[in-house]
Formats: sequence, structure tokens, C-alpha cells
Amino acid sequence: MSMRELSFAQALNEGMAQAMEADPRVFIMGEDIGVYGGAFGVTGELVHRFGELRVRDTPISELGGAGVAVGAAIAGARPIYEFQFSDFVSLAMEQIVNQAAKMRYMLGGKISVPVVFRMPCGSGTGAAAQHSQSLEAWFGHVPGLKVVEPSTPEDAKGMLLAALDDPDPVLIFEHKLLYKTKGHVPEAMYHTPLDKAVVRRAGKDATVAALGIMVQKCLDAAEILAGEGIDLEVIDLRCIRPIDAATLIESVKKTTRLACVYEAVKAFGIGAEVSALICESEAFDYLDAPIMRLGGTDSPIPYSPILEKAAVPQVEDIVAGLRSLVTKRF
Amino acid sequence: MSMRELSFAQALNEGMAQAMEADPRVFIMGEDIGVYGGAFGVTGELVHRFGELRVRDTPISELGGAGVAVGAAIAGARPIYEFQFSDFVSLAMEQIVNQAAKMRYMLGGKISVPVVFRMPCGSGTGAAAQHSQSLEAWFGHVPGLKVVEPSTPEDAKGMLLAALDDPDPVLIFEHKLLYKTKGHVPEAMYHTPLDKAVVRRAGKDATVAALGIMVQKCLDAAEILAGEGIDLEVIDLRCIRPIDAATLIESVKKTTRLACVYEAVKAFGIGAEVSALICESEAFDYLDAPIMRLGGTDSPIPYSPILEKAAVPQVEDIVAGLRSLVTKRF
Amino acid sequence: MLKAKTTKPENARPFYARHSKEQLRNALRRMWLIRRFEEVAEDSYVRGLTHGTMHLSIGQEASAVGICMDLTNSDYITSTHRGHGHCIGKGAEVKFMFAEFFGKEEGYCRGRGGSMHIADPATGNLGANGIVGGGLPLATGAALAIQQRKGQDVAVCFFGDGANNEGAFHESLNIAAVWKLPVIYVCENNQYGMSVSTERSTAVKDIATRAAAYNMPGVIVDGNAIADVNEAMMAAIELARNGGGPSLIECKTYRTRGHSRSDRNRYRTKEEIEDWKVKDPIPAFENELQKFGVFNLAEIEAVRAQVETEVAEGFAFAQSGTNPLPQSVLRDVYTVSGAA
Amino acid sequence: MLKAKTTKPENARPFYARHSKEQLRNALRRMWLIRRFEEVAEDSYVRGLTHGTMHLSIGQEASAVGICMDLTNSDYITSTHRGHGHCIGKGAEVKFMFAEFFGKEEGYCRGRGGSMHIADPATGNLGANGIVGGGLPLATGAALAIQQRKGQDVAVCFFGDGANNEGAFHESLNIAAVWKLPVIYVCENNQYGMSVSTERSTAVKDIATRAAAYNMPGVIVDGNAIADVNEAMMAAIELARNGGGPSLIECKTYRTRGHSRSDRNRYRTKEEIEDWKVKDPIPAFENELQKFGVFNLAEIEAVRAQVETEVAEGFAFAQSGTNPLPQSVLRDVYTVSGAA
Ligand SMILES: Cc1ncc(C[n+]2csc(CCOP(=O)(O)OP(=O)(O)O)c2C)c(N)n1
Ligand SMILES: Cc1ncc(C[n+]2csc(CCOP(=O)(O)OP(=O)(O)O)c2C)c(N)n1
Ligand SMILES: [Mg+2]
Ligand SMILES: [Mg+2]
Repeated sequence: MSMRELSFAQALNEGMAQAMEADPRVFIMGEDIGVYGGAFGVTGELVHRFGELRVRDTPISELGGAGVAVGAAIAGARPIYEFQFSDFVSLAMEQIVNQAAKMRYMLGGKISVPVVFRMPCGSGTGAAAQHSQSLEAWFGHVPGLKVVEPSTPEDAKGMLLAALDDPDPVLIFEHKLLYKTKGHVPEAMYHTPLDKAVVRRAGKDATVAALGIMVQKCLDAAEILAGEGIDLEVIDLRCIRPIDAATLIESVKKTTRLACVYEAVKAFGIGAEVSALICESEAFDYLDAPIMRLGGTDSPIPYSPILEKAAVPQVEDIVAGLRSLVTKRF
Repeated sequence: MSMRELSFAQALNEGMAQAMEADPRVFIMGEDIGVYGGAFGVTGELVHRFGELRVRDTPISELGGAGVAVGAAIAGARPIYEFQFSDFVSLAMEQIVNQAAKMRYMLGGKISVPVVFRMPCGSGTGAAAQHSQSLEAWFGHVPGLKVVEPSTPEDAKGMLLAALDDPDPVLIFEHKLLYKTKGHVPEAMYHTPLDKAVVRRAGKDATVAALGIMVQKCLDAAEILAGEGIDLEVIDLRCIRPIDAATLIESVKKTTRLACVYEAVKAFGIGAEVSALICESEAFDYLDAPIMRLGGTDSPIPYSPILEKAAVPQVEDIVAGLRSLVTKRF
Repeated sequence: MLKAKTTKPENARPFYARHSKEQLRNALRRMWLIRRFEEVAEDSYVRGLTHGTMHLSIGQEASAVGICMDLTNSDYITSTHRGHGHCIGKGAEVKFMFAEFFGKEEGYCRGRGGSMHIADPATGNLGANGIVGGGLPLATGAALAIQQRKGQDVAVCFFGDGANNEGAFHESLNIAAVWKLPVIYVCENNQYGMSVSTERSTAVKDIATRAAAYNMPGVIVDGNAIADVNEAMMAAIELARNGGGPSLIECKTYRTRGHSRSDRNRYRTKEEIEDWKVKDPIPAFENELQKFGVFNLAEIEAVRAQVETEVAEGFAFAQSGTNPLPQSVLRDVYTVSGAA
Repeated sequence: MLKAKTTKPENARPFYARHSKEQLRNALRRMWLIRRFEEVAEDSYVRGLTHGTMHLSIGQEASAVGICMDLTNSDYITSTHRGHGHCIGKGAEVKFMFAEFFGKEEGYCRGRGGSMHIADPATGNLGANGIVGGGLPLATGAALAIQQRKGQDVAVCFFGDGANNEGAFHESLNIAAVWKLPVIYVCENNQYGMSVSTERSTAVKDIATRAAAYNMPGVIVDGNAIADVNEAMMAAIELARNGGGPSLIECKTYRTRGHSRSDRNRYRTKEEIEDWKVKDPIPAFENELQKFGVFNLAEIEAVRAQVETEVAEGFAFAQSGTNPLPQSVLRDVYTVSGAA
């Protein structure tokens, strides 16, 4: 078969449809995921295919909705709960953090919690401070959860299917601006591992660890810098919990320099964890420059499009940052 | 006056009482803070002194309770909201993160949100996974908030009073096992800055940045290691947002080695941020060993006392860790 | 309900009896301001002049104005994502609202908030809110601050039918009732929370039914009839100002526009929308005003003309506003000076 | 209500008519098991043999047993921080519960959970919960799983009067009602949430009143009368199993012990506690059983003796249990094998 292209949203949609075909225990819950098709169109026409009982519009009740999904999971179902915007998880932390994440442990292994949360995240849509956050780091801090953020349509589908086959609770962060991006997506069902980073561009001068939407921005930046003779290795982190430290360490030992690029607020974000992981690893000895973090500004996301751009790393910021990383001498 | 000793809980209690005396806008809300005196006895007899309208028992409604405090703050009051256990903030993230933290920014500076949240945290009481978390890192990731964790009775009172005089929302993490610890507390009203770390023990062989209850444990470990001829500098971080990078950088430049010790889950905790801050600072060039993080295990807090101890750094773990940090050669 | 066409306003109903001509004119003016502001905003949105999203309250103007018209600047309101009406109802100026839409420094939030966060603390408007139900605890808290300082003000909380299923609704109403706080909860039941009808989201037919769970008065009014809305509000204000505690008012209404720009209206029929358009609250109010002889057509047309000018001037003001500087992105994350 | 002392059980009330002698014996046995388990646990706590905290349900045994006695192992329950009764009611063995208290590998949770997290999925008990109201969405979700697989089981959610003010209560009951889920909400109203009386925390006198806000049946029963509790439960089960959706049952009861070990009982009077001790549900049940001629005193004493043995053996079993190894602290954070 030739290379079939789907958008990121279509890839997720296909993954959900295939899972529902294959396994009667799978169903979806969320706000406006039925006839409306989801705020970002991800569930699309699924309600017409699978009916209202398997594509359930929930009342606007995120704590209840997410918790009901957790309850269904421990009672034998395989629910997917879509947060309309991942910001609203702020209402459901209790059920995710205290219940889903800890239940297996607290019960001495007597139960598993196979629930999947889909989390549309990020800025760039002019939706301002309460609809634009990137909160993945919070969940990186919570043992019991698995947390991923695909950057391509192929990974989006593969990680969704892997998450649905995983016995533990998985959160999938999906950057809203990626939904319309296109890429090759295999038609069959397949898994993308929930614990492996991937090298998207091999290079020797520095390692750039990027998350989600920043992967493409870093590839663009690398392309520009290639014109200046700078050869960057771009790693798509993909997994936040667990982080694939091995792939990072190997790369840093080769390139001796590291930047981590992400959209979330810089402080206490994934950049901190990546930096600390490398610093306490054998790769530390190889470092030829301070580890650089390029993250969001220390502010909420503003509404004004001018400010919104200023609040998260843009390609030109990344280019400038990486140029200085590579030229800095130890 | 001679050195007056109070417990950590008494220091907080005195601070609240003095603030209520001085400012009619100050009041306290929380579960069982009235006749019961608070789950950890911090509010004690205040209800008898200030009455039920200023020491308000709230229904068991953390989202509503915390949000009502935020609403009162923007309408001119100076509320203190006590979470009975900081774990329950998982129910109130929405109001703290989306409302309190962002309101001033979203409104272009038209409003301030002078609310104080008191957050009893940490393990060691056998209360298991849902009552023992150390979640301060979540809030370190949220611009708009100020986040502190005092380690002494003196700082507890001083930070509470500083928080009450601060126009922005402040979260004070209070380790439950500290409530009964005693120390000198000035009787007058005073402020402890909300953005300054403090060197608790000067030393030259390595810097140990510790948070909350870990400060004393690190001082104990330093004492033991002093017997082996190892001279440690122990810094009480005190502030999580903002972190006092300057004090850390200065110390690391002197000692050339750094460990960060904290009780929270290691990954994505304050250790990551401290490590990354140093790594991107001028102190990086001075480092003679990888930065070490000694944090909690990657698990919920278990009930069994044996396991509970195993889940967070104990003095002997700190001693062993720091010994290896100091002897490691670059 | 009105009995005869000839009834004099004074003899008619409390709404007409208790408000001056000037107040009634202002009410009509504000309803028109909301309508025209939103139509122009919608148009500029369609023309690509603003970004982000926007939630229009066209068709719901009677509740915004009927609720706010007796409030003073020291009474508080909290508003919703669909908040332009509340904002104008409470006294905001459209030029600063337009400026906010265009992301200008002159905007109510200096361009940091946008449509979903417009606020005007000077008129007691504590802000729109992007979180459904987010304003419920805030209004309750504002009422608590009033009670703590033994004030006479009230706090008003607008929220939607969809918001009534949030836990924040339950916790807030319970706290307000137990503490007898001076807060008035105003549910604008426009039949849908985004695409989901109240029938599919809410276990009870009328949201006002839920007031009984908090032992507070709950009334249902025709949200498209400003007099009905306002009379319920006057009673609730009186109760609140006299220590009687909170009330819940449910305004049955309808949004004739989609939920937001991305709405394809798949969840409702064209007929339903057309049926409701007939119940447009603005002509209904104008008819009553004329019927009761409060205003003649010329006076009404003068109001409309005045609104037209105000909106056009506001739009022009906003267009020529100042763009924020990128380097100001960190401004106002914290209060710089010590004083709040 | 009972009419005459001589009424035969068969003629008396559904509770006696519909249960066999064996079932009634088992009900009494479980009530005693709860009581004696907790007394012994309390004692070992006082003697410093266990750590952490513990919430005793002494005085509330009738609701735990009356609710659970007709459930099967494939019906679910979710429980609370005060969950020993629910656990035993649903069929757990006290030896594994004691072992959990002592933090032993033999405990229901291998010593990882302790009193506040005891669970026994094999008997359908999805667990106690340290978060007030935490079980409300979970039970609702379990009922959803049942509905999705077109099962005949029910899910039962125990919660306290204090929990009824959590947003989770509102959201869960609304969802269950809208989707007609087979879930039964059982509020054990013991008059206090920790130190705060329902009067000071809850806007309505009876929590069952709130059922109307979700359009579901809400009944109030004497929570210290097992027959009353059980008859309400039988009706609710029948409704749920037949697609009739959720119900709310409020059991009025009282905890005669403090909230937890640190409670100094400052918020209630000795008299109140003594008044309630008189309404102890266990002697009340024993009296009825004798009055109706179900059991004679000797048979009742045999039950008590059996319980005494079971508790003593369980305690001994637990004391000689295995301590977890410190290095096992990471066990069961994740499911290692692929199968859930
Ligand atoms: C907590 C939260 N959940 C979901 C949303 C997305 N959302 C925005 S408006 C809306 C519908 C709200 O319905 P309603 O309260 O009836 O107000 P209306 O839009 O009808 O005015 C939804 C689901 C949100 N902004 N916040
Ligand atoms: C979310 C949450 N808030 C507060 C607490 C602390 N707490 C534990 S039990 C309790 C009282 C609960 O009252 P109720 O629901 O009536 O149950 P009861 O203890 O009376 O059985 C409180 C406040 C908690 N565990 N979880
Ligand atoms: Mg609506
Ligand atoms: Mg209770």
C-alpha cells in the first residue's frame, strides 16, 4: 500500500474506531464528543457509527466525568475520557491523582486501572490563559500514571492504541495546533511504545530534546542552522512518564551539548527533569556546555496574538538559542 | 527578652492571631478549624477568641472553600484557607491555578488576589497514599503564585505574616511532622521574605539544598559527616516559587558540588528545578561532580511503617548520598 | 402578565412602577448596546480582525440588563464565557471592550484577557470566566467579603444551564445557604451547554428545582422578558440586602447564534432557532414601552441611533489602539508594589 | 413498624419474610464481627500495635450489613474512610483486615493501604477511600461499566453526611440519573462530618431531600434498624436491576466513638453520645430476632461466641504475619505484565 496520509485528528479518530470495533469494552466519554464531534473534531462522526452509548456526551462535570471513567475502568470497561481542553483537568486532579494513579499500589496490586485520558493542550489559538496551558509536568510528578505526548499522526494513533491496551492509566497530551497536521499513518492497528523517545534527526553538534509541537519547530530550526554548518540531533521525547533517559544519555554522550525545548512554563517543566536526569547520569562528564532550557515565559498565556507568540518559543527563538548553545565554549 | 520557644504550630497560630488583631479584613476558613482546633491543632483556640465568623468551619467542599476564599480576596478581604491535608488541593486546583494565579494577569493588572493557602503536607504519620503527598512542585510550575515551605517555627510565623501582607496568592506548605518541633520565635510581628533561601550551615565541600523537613535531616547528616572530616553547606531553600537562585549559585561556586534533598517524588520535583537552574547558570562551570537529587521513591506513600520509611530519604540515606557526592571525582 | 393595552405604566407592574423613565431608557439602551456590540464584533471576527473565539449572547439581552439595572458599582457580579451582556449591563463602555477584542493596551485587560476574560472592577464586574462554573465560588466569596465587612452590597453570579452540573455549583450554593450570604445566583438557561441540551445533561427539567437542595428560594422567569427578570431580581436583592441569604433565579432563554465560531448547529433544528427569534427580547421590550406609553417610537429610535454612534465610535477607538510590546509579556504576573 | 410482640416473622415485614434463618444469622454475625473487630483494633491501636489513624463505625453496623446482605460478589461497593463495616458486610475476612492494619504482606493490600484503603475486589469491594466523596464517581463508573456490558449487577456507594457537600456528590448523582445507571447511593448520616454537625455544614435538614435535585427516589430510614435499612435497599436494588436507575438512601445513625484517634469530642455533649448508645443497633436486632422467634438466646450466644473465636484467630493470624521488605517499596506502582 502507498503512503496513506491522515491528519493527527483523523489518526486518533481511526485509532478509537478500530479499538471500538475490536473490543466491546472500549467506549468514549467527554463533553460534546457526540453529534458535535468534539471541540476539535477528533471524535467526528463516531457517534453515528457506534451510537450514543459508546460515544457518550457527558454533562459539564469534569471531576465526575473523569472519575466515572476511572470507576468504569476498575469494573472491567476500557474507557477513553476526552477533556475538552486539558486545562479542565484542574477540576479532576483528585480522581486522576489520588484514585487512578494510586489505586493499584494502595490495593497491593489487586486491581489495575486501564483508563485513557485525552488532553488537548497548548496555546496558539487565541483562547487565552485558561484554555492554553501545557500541564504535562504535573503528571510527570505522579507515580502510577503514564504520560505521553505524540508529535506526529502516526504516533498519535499508535500511542492511543498502546494506551488502550495498557493496564495502567495513561494520559495523552495532544497539542491543539497539531490536530490538522498531516502525515503517514498505517491503516492496521499498531502500538507505539509509551516509554521510548525517538531520534527525528541525527546530528553531532548538539542534542535538542523537544516535546510535542516543539519537535517540528526544532526540526525547522535545525534545518536553518544546517545552512550555517551546525549539525543538530533532534530527539522527540514523546514520553514524559517514564522519560526515556537512555536515548537522551546516548545522544548527549555523542554531541556533548543539550537543549530541551517545550512550550510549558519553563520552571518545573520537562526541561528541568531532562536537565536533572542528564546531570545525574554518566553523560554529565561529557557535557561541554551548560544545559539549556527553552520553555514558555513565566506568565500565563496572554490573549493578544503578539504577546501569545512572545510567551512560547518560536522557531527564531530556537534558532538563536541553539546557535548560542553550540558556540558556547566550556 | 529571653529566647522564647514556640512550636511550629504555635508560631503559625500566633501569627494568625496577631494578623487578625491588627487587620479586621483577615479571617480563616477551613475544615474543623473551629472548636476542633484544626486537624493538627494549628488554629487551636482561635475560634474562642475571634468568634465563628472569623474562624469559619467550612463544609467539606475544597473547591468551593478555596474558591470562596479567592472570591473574598478579590472583594477586599484577606482570607487564609487551611486545607486539612494538602492532598485535598487536588480538588481545588481549578480555583487556585486558573483563577487565583491568573486573575491579575488576565485582567491586565486591574486586580490583585491576596489569599493565603495553608497546606499541611508530607508523610510519616501512617496516613498512607492519599494523605501524605508533597505536591509543592505542581505550584512551582504556575506563574502568579508564590510558594514557600518554612522549616522552622520562626520562619513559619514570619512567612505567614509576609504572605498575609502580600498582594498575591501565597501557598505555604507545612510539613506535618514539623508542627510539634520547637524553636525561637520573636513575639512581635515580623516578615520572613518569600523569596530568599538561607544558609543554615556554612561549609566548603558540597552544597546541600534542602526543603522543609529535610533541612533538619540534612543538618543531622552534615553533623555525622563532619565527624568524617566532610564539611557541608546546608541551604534551606524555603522558597519554591520563586527559587532563590542567587544564594544557590554563590554557594555552588564555592563548594563545586550540589545535592538537592526533598521528600516529594524525585521526578519533576524541586530537585529537577534546582539542578536545571544551576546547570544553566554560571555555576555550571564550577561543578566538580554530577548534581545529585535525593528525593522520594517513584511510588505513592505506602501505609506500612517499614515501607513508609523506605519511600522518603532518611538521615542514613542522606549521609550515604552526600558521602558519595563528596568523594566522587570528576 | 399584562392585562390590558391601556394600563398606565404606574399601574402596571413593579418593573414599570419602580423605575424612572431614565432608568428604562438606559435599560433599553444597554440591550441595544449589547446587541449591536456583538453584531459588530461578530462581523469583525468573520472579517478576520480578531482572533481567538467568542461567545455571543444575542437573544439573551433581557436577563443581562434586567439583572444588573438595579445594581450599583459596589455590588459585584461574576460573569461567564458568554459575558458581553453582563459586562455592558453592569456599565462597561464598549470602546474598551472592542479594544480588548483587538488585543490593545486600551482594552479592559490591556489585551491580555480577550473576550473570555473581560472585567471591569470599577463597575463591580469581577470578570468573565473561561472556566464553566468558575465564577460560582468567586461570587460566593465576594458575598462573604461583604458579610465580613457588614456591608449592604450584594454579589451576583451569572452562570449557564451547563454550569449547573459542575461540582462548583453545588459547593457554592450550599456554602452560601449555610452562611446566609448576600449572593444571587442567576442561571441563564439557554437550553444548551454547547451542543448538549439540558434534557441530556441535567436530571431535572428546571434548574430552579435545585434551589430546594440548598433551602433557598428558586424562581423561574421568562428570560426574554426584562420585566419578569427584573422583578424576580428586585425580590432577591431585597432578601439579600436584609440578611435573608441567597436566591436562585432561572432565566429561560435561548442563544440564537452558535455556541462559538466553530459551531455547526448539528444538535438543534433551524425551526427551533427561528421559533426563538420571534421571542427576541428587544422588540418585546420596545413594544411594552410603547404600549404603556413610556416612550414613543421617536424616543426609541433616538436610543437606537445613540447606540449606533456609540458602537461605531467604540469600534474606531479600538482599531486605532496600541499594540502591546512583546517584551511586556511578563507584566502583571505579580503585583509589583506592595499595595494590593 | 412492628405491631405486636407475637407476630410471626413470616407475617411481620419483608425483611423477615424474605430472608432465611441462615441469612439472618449471617447478618447478626456480621454486625458482631464489625463491632468486635473494631473494638479489638481500637485496643491494639491504643496499645501502640498499629500506626496511622483509624475511623471506627461502632454504632453504625446496621447500615453496613443491612445494605450489603442481599448483594452478590459481582455487585460492587465503594466505601469510605470509615469502611470496616462495609468491608465485613460485603464478605471480607477479619484476619486479612487485621493483617492490613499491622502492615503485613498477608493484609488485603499487602500492608500498602492500611485501614483507609482496605479493599477486597474478590467480594466486589472496590475499596475504602481516604478522600471524602472519592468513591462517589467510582461507584457511578462501576455502574456505568455494568450498563455498558448489559449486566444485571448493581453498584453501591457508601458515603457520609459530610461527603454530601462535595462537588463529587452533585456531579455523580446527576450523571447517574441522566444515564439511569444501576447505582445506589447510601448516605450514612451520623450527624457529623468530623466536628461539624450537618446543621452547620448542610443547607437542608435531610440529605435525602437532595435526591429531588437529581430526580431520583430519596428515602430516609432509621439507620440503626437493620430491617428498615434493608427494606429500603431491597426496593432500590429492584429498581436498579430493572433499569429504573439510581436511588438515594439516607440512614440516620451515629458514631459513638470519636472521629479518629485525635478527636477530643469538643463539638458534642456526653449526653448526646449516651442517648445514642441506647439505640445500639445490635441489641435492637437481637431483641427483634427473639421477639419474632427467629432465634433463642442460646442461638444468639452461639453467634457471639463464633465471632469471638473468629476475631481472636484473625488477630493472632495477623500478628504473626510477614513484614514487607523495604526494597519492595516500588512493587505494584505499575502493572508489570500486560494483562489487567
Ligand atoms: C470547566 C469547563 N468545562 C468545559 C468548558 C468548555 N465549554 C465552554 S462553554 C461550554 C458550554 C457552557 O454551557 P452553559 O453553562 O449552558 O453556558 P452557555 O454557553 O449556554 O451560555 C463548554 C462546555 C469550559 N470552558 N470549562
Ligand atoms: C476531600 C477530603 N476532605 C477532607 C478530609 C478529612 N476528613 C476525613 S473524614 C472527614 C469527615 C467526613 O465526614 P462524613 O462524610 O460525614 O463521614 P464520617 O466521618 O462521619 O463517617 C473529613 C473532613 C478528607 N479525608 N478528604
Ligand atoms: Mg447554556
Ligand atoms: Mg458523618
